[in-house]
Amino acid sequence: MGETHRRTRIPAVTHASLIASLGWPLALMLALWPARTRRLAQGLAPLAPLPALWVAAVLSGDAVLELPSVLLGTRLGLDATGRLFLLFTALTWLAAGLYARAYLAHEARRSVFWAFSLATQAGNLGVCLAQDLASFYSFYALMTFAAYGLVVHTRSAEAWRAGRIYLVMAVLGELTLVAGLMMTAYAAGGTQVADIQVSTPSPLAVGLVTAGLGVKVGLPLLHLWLPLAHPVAPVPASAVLSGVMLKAGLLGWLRFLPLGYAAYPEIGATLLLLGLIAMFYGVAVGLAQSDLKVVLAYSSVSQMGFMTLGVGAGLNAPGLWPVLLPAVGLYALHHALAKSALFLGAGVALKVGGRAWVLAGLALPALALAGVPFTGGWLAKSALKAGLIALPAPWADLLGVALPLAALGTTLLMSRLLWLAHRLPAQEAAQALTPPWLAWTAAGSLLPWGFMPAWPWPMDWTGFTLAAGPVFLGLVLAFLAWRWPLAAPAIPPGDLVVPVERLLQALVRARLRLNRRAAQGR
Amino acid sequence: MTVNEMLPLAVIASSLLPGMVIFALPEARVGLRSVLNLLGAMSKLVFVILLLEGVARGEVYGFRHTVLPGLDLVFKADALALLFVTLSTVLWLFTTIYAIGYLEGSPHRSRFFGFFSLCVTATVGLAMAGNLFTFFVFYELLTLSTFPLVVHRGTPQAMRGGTVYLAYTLAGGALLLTGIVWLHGLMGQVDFVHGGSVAALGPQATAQIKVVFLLLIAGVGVKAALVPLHGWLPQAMVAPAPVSALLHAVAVVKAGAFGIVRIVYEVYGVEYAQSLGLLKPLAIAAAVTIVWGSLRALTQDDLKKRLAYSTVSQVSYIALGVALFGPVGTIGGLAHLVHQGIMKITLFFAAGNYAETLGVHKVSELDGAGRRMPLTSAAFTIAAFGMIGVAPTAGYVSKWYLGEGALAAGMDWVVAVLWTSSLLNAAYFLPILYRLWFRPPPAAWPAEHIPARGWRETGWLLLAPPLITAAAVLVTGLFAEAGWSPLAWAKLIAAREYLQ
Amino acid sequence: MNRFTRGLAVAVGVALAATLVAALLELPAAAVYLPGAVAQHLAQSGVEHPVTAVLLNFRGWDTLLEVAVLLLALLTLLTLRGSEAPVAEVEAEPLLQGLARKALPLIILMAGYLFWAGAYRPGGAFQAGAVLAAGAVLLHLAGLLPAWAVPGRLLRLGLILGFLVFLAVAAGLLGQGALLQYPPALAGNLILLIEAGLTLSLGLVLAGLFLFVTGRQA
Amino acid sequence: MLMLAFDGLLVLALLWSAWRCLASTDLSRAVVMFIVFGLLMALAWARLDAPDIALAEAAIGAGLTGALLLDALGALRSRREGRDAPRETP
Amino acid sequence: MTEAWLEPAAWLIILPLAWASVAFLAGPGRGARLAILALVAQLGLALELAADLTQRGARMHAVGGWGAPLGIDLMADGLSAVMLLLTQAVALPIAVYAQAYFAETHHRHAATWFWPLAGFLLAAMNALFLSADLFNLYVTLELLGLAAVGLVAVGGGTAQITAALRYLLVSLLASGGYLLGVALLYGAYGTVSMTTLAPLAVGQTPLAVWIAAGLMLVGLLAKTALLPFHFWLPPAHGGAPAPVSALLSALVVKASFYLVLRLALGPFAMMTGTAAGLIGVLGASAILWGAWQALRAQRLKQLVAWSTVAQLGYLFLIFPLLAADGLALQAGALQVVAHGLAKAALFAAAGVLMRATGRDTVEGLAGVAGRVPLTLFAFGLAGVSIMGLPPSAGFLAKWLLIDAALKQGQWGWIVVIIVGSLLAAGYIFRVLRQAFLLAPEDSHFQPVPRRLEWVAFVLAAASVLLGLRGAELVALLGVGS
Amino acid sequence: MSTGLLYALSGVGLFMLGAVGVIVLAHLMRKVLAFNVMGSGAFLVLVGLAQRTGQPDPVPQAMVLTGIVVAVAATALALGLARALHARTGGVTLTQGEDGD
Repeated sequence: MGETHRRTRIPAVTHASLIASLGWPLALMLALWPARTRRLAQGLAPLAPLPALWVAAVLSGDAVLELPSVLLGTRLGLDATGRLFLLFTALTWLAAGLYARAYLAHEARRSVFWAFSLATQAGNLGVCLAQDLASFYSFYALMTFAAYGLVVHTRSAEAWRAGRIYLVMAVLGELTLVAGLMMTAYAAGGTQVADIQVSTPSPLAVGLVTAGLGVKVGLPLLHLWLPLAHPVAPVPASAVLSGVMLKAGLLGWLRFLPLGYAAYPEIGATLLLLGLIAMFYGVAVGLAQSDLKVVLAYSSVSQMGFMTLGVGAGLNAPGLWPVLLPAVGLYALHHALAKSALFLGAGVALKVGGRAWVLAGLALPALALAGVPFTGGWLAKSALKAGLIALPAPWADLLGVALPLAALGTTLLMSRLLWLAHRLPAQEAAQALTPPWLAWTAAGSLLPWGFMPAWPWPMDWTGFTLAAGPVFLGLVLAFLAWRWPLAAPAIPPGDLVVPVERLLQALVRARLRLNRRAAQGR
Repeated sequence: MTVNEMLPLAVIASSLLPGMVIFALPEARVGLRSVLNLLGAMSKLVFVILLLEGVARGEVYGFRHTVLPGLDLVFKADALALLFVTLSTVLWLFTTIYAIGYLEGSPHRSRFFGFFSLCVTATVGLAMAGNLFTFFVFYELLTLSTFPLVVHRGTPQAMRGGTVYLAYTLAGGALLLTGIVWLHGLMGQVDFVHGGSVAALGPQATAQIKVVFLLLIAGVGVKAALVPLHGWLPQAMVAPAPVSALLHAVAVVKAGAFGIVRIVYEVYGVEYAQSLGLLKPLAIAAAVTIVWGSLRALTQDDLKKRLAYSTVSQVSYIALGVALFGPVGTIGGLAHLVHQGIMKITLFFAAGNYAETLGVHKVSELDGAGRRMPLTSAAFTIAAFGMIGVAPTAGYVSKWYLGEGALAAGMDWVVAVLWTSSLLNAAYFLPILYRLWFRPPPAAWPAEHIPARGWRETGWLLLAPPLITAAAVLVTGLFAEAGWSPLAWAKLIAAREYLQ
Repeated sequence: MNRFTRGLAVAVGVALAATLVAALLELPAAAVYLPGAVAQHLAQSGVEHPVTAVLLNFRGWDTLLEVAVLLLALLTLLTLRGSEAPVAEVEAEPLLQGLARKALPLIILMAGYLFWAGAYRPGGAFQAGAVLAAGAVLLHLAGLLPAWAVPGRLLRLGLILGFLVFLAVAAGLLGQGALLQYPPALAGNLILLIEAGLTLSLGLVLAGLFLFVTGRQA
Repeated sequence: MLMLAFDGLLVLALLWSAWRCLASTDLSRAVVMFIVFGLLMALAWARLDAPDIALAEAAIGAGLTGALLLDALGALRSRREGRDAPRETP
Repeated sequence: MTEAWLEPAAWLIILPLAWASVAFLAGPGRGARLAILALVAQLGLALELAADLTQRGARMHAVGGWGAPLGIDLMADGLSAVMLLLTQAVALPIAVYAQAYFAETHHRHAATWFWPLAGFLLAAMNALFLSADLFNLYVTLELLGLAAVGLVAVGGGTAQITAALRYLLVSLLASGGYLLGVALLYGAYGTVSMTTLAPLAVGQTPLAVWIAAGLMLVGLLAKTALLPFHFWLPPAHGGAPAPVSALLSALVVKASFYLVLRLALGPFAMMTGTAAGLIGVLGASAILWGAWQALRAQRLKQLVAWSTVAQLGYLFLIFPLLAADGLALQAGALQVVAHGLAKAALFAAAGVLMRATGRDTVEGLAGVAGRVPLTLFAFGLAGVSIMGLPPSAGFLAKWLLIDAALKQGQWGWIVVIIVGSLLAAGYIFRVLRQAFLLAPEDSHFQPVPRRLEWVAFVLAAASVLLGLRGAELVALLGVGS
Repeated sequence: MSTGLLYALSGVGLFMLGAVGVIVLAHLMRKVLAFNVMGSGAFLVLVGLAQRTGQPDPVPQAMVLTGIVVAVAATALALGLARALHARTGGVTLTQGEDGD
């Protein structure tokens, strides 16, 4: 299967770097087990992403490691997309790790957190490097299952519940993914990404892959776990969960859907629709929340909708993909940075209260999310829009209306966030948490500029207005809502999960009753 | 008698003879018995390695002895036989070590180890059987030698289990016998040959041949625990853990599955079976079993019973692989023969460790056991993920090939079966893992027998085997495409079955 | 045994008898005629009486085994009675005693005659032995001969002697080519030897069938 | 012809005595009838040109067997129960 | 060829007669060592005879040098050789067993005349297997019957005596029927030599001969305890001392079966079709009924005895299947041998188990697995043959039987065979299962001489391992047929 | 009809009478008597049938002699057993319904 690939002479240092980028977090994790090395490992754990960062930032473009005897023929390596994802993934993990060192300073079960976190991280980084389906899936699974430990880290009742739902959805997603991948691989006649991207799997296969990864991405209806799991995790974990791990699903789409090669209009349309729904649905339910982190989680649902639009458009119109791919990538980068900064900030706010400097620090990424001109969000949205408006008839018009409206919604949601943060009573003074957060916020605002594709948007007032207008309108609406508050309906976090859960519980109870009756009858 | 004739016999004798001596040993000769056991296991391993090397080179190993005119006892150590022989031999070694630790100080050990050796003898004999008659001989020997192990504890519960076990397996044996004699009557000696030999009977015997197929498959299906012939397996779980581990998870059920492989490939020939339309019903039966076993496993609180139902489900993957017409499915099924073995034996070792160390037999009592016994639990976790089919474990690899095989065979629905099965596997394994690792341990364990000493959470004889097999689960999965992996061997066999 | 089975047995018996009678009435003549063969070989048999010739020569093998049957019956009776001593003697009957005392020599004489005559005319070891046994029974009934206990060595020898002689002759003649293949010259003497042994032993055995059993409770 | 009539009578006598022997309600009479039957058998053998058998029948069949039967009759008549408890082999 | 005086067939009869006589002469309870010694010689003779036959074919031995029809012929062919071999092979270990068994004071009274009785019994069987003369066969049958009755009675208890008496009456009635049959045959053909008779009977079969055949066969079936004549067997075999039961169940019933087979193959070859089918049906019923009763039996030896009833049924299944291919005949011979060895082992083992537990109940066996494991193993091994599981000789027998039935398209028998095997497994495992139970608190076990255990084991192992040597047996069986 | 045949026919009758008697009669003594009658019947058939041509045949005669001895042995044995049974139980019949039935 690997024969079709270019074999290039690659220096040993490349191999070593690739292995180290994945092996180093895993080695640290194992080093946590024996009591003798535990302290050392804890100390080094925040630095676990460094080799990966080295790979992403420095290593030459054709870094490939082929291990034909591993799994179904493993190929690790970097392409442009992978490099981008690896970069923001490693960076976010680094920031979260540094933050976590302070956050967990007094935590008794530190090493447990680090263990799961390192395993998750290894999986997350591995996903970025995987160039074949089996290794991708292996890392993906490692990430998913290890993240369970992060979700339930606090051991609170909500955490168990969130963990349970997370796990159920994750397993469903993984299995569906595997089923889809089986079919895809069968159609492609190989397991390498390079094979798959130029194949035409059946719509069923594409649908399964889409849906399986959609759980991670948080597509509407598949998002149920997200608003539960992200908030209950410790703050640094939430940051990576929402910031980069959702992108692993996105990356999966980019890898295993024949984007830009074959057209799947129906699935593309469905994705576009789901993206649209997600954008507004996330906002709508998020506005009804009163927990900072839940609001952020719903915001993630909404934001992932934007990226879903991109992928949906790619499936719908393969011709647009060359434009869309960098836009989606940029959007992912931007969202990863902004969302993790917001989560880290929310953690600070929850500790120190709604102080002004905290609000200011939160406002920066919040504005970026809303797409205020000259922020990373603005760049990303502009790039995406450039691709989307080229879609065929109904979509272009629909999106032309929907995107500004979505920006308006995002603004409202962010305002809600700031308002909620503002209301937090002031507690302790500034903390060790603050420096990593602020540094990250700053870095996050700048980084997207480095990945801006060709200038996408006419630098005219119309453009600015279209970008800034919704934001402005949103701020006004937010102000009005602040002054004359409406009684918003209280929607529980996880929204639809609640009735589903009740239904399942009722079924289980009925089953148990039947069992008992059968036992008595005997 | 040439070396090539003697080597298969040596493999059989290397467990038979120690077993016979052990029977006669007084109870107190622990040391000698252990040495004999291990010596047997080691020497068997050496013989098997010699065979493996030879077969890979293309040597032919076999032996033939006439019992009645037109009825021969035939052994042949071909690639397929060696797949199973190697599995049994390696796992026998580990299980023997484990059993020595597990049964330390319990009564009737001579009897136990004697029958244990006999069981392995039966298993390797069955694996190397060169015709249906020989297969049947060892098939029944396996039944008989496992019975004393099932009832080893001598409790009424054990007796019930033993009775059910016998009722099923002997009835299965009767069906198998009928089928074999029938076929024998139709075409004389039925040797296992690549591509099968039944096709030579021609079209006028088709109806009979179909009935015979049903008889044969039902006969071996009992041991393979195909639904609805699976009822014995959960009952047989009253046996001591090493028995459940090696025999019911590996040897006995595999004997059935292996029989299906031989019958389909080397009696009927897979092309012929396909042309008669026999494979699809088999696939459906396997699929039903896969799902049903998992469903039953969901509601079991007894850990070993849950594992037993899981076995019911997992073993049918092999049958499924066989029924998927085409080399890829075959590879999946055959690889799973090995993969399921090492995964399930790990699970049973771990279950045995919980029982023996802490007195824990139920899933609901496992809370926090991971903290008390992290190594055992880690092994359990790896194997459980393997069962679910999570990459990069062995289970993933076999499921992958099965899925690909199904697609190649145009039986796309099998993917749905795999999906459902994996989901159910997750549904009954993940809660166990959750309890192991995330629940707080109780104030006291039900019956803590073995104290923890440092990192040794239990006796080292109990600890080493599951760790090694768990590592094997990872390694066989991770290095599935390596030249020495079970998968590679399965590919070799599949190539021989389909290219000749 | 219930009424039905009884009825069935009777019905089957009657039906079978009737069929058999019918079958016998229409039975054709036999294909083989053995009396001719007997007469033809009588000269080489060593005796002149054809029945004795058949009994001890032509079909001597039957007779050998038949003696064993008698011994077996005796053995079983001995087994049954175990090792208990005989119970009290039967009361002597004076009248019978007198008769017995007078009859005894006569009986022995008659037995001797029957034994001797067997070679030429009706008679032989069996009849002689039976007469001897009858004499012993008579003696017992008269109270002159006690019931027998566990046989002593001598009695055992007496009981088995005839059989052993017969067996020894049979085996000894194997060298001639077959069991009991008398050399024509010796046939008469050997048969006489066997008959002598048998007369003694059969008398004792037949008497034993009575004397080992009678008068005791078990 | 006369002999045939004699034979016929003898046969009838044989059958009759056998029947009486088996059917009579009194056991001792049955035994006596048996001895009679034995003697009649001896006659029959004589009629069949089998003097050897006739002799043997008289001595063994009627005589010895008769004595055995009579003796057994006496023993079975005595309704004494066994002295010892029945021996059982385990 | 050996000298005439070394003729093994003749010595196989003379020798047991001689040692039986000498044992009698030696006195009550004596003769064990002599018997064992002689049995070793007999086994050698039987082997010698078998080897000789395989080399040179079947042969006649004209007793007295006259030859049939005037004299009596002894005939040794493959079938007789198989039976002779089996007889000696079972008798020798059982003699060893009996010596140790009767050495116990408890059983000494039973041993008073055991050895002479056993000697006559063996002589009777050997004579029967060798005889080719119908009247001579009658004498051997009587000899065998009385010896067997005597052996049943050696136990001396009420139950044994009742059983012996019933057995005797059945046996006498049966041989009466046989004798009448012989009388009719002699009347019809003027000879009782089987070899002379066979062509005559096939050529012309008057009604009387049919009746004779019926009478003889029914008599023999009664002696073989084929259903519905089986009622005498369980008390007789179940009540006798263990070594006696072993001899009776393993060998004695086979003798009359052998005769049935001989007659069916020889003079009564005309009896096919309905008659053979009827016998087969009776055999099938015996298999099922016997096994069912064994499943329900409370006493261990009773169970084993009922098992004999069932296993004998298999022997009669061959009659409807007798065909030129010889499969059914081979099946019958193998079943005779397999069952002989296995049943002797079962009774020997049962004797040990009874002695160990002190009682003769299945229920009382709880816990013996730990005490007399070798015996239990022997019981299991013998059970393998009884159940017809591979690789035992019993399995080969059932295999051939099924094969024969399939070849002739008589499906019904197959079902019976299979169901019978499963039922057999039921009662065998009933015992094993009980033995594996934990011993109750109040149980105590007596020590058992090792020799008893080993005999049971050797017999059982022989019946299983014979399965690997079936070809030789079949080859021997083919001599002269 | 020859003498031999006549006696043979009567032998048939005696045999059946005896055989049915052995089966039907309960008392052990009677069974023994019946057995003897049966045996005599068989002997008559043997000799009578062989001699239905009128010629004496020594072969069946010798056989009958053998048979008579066997019969007396069996009779003695049966009576011995019956007496032993009587001594132990006081019964003179074979009670039904024991283990065997």
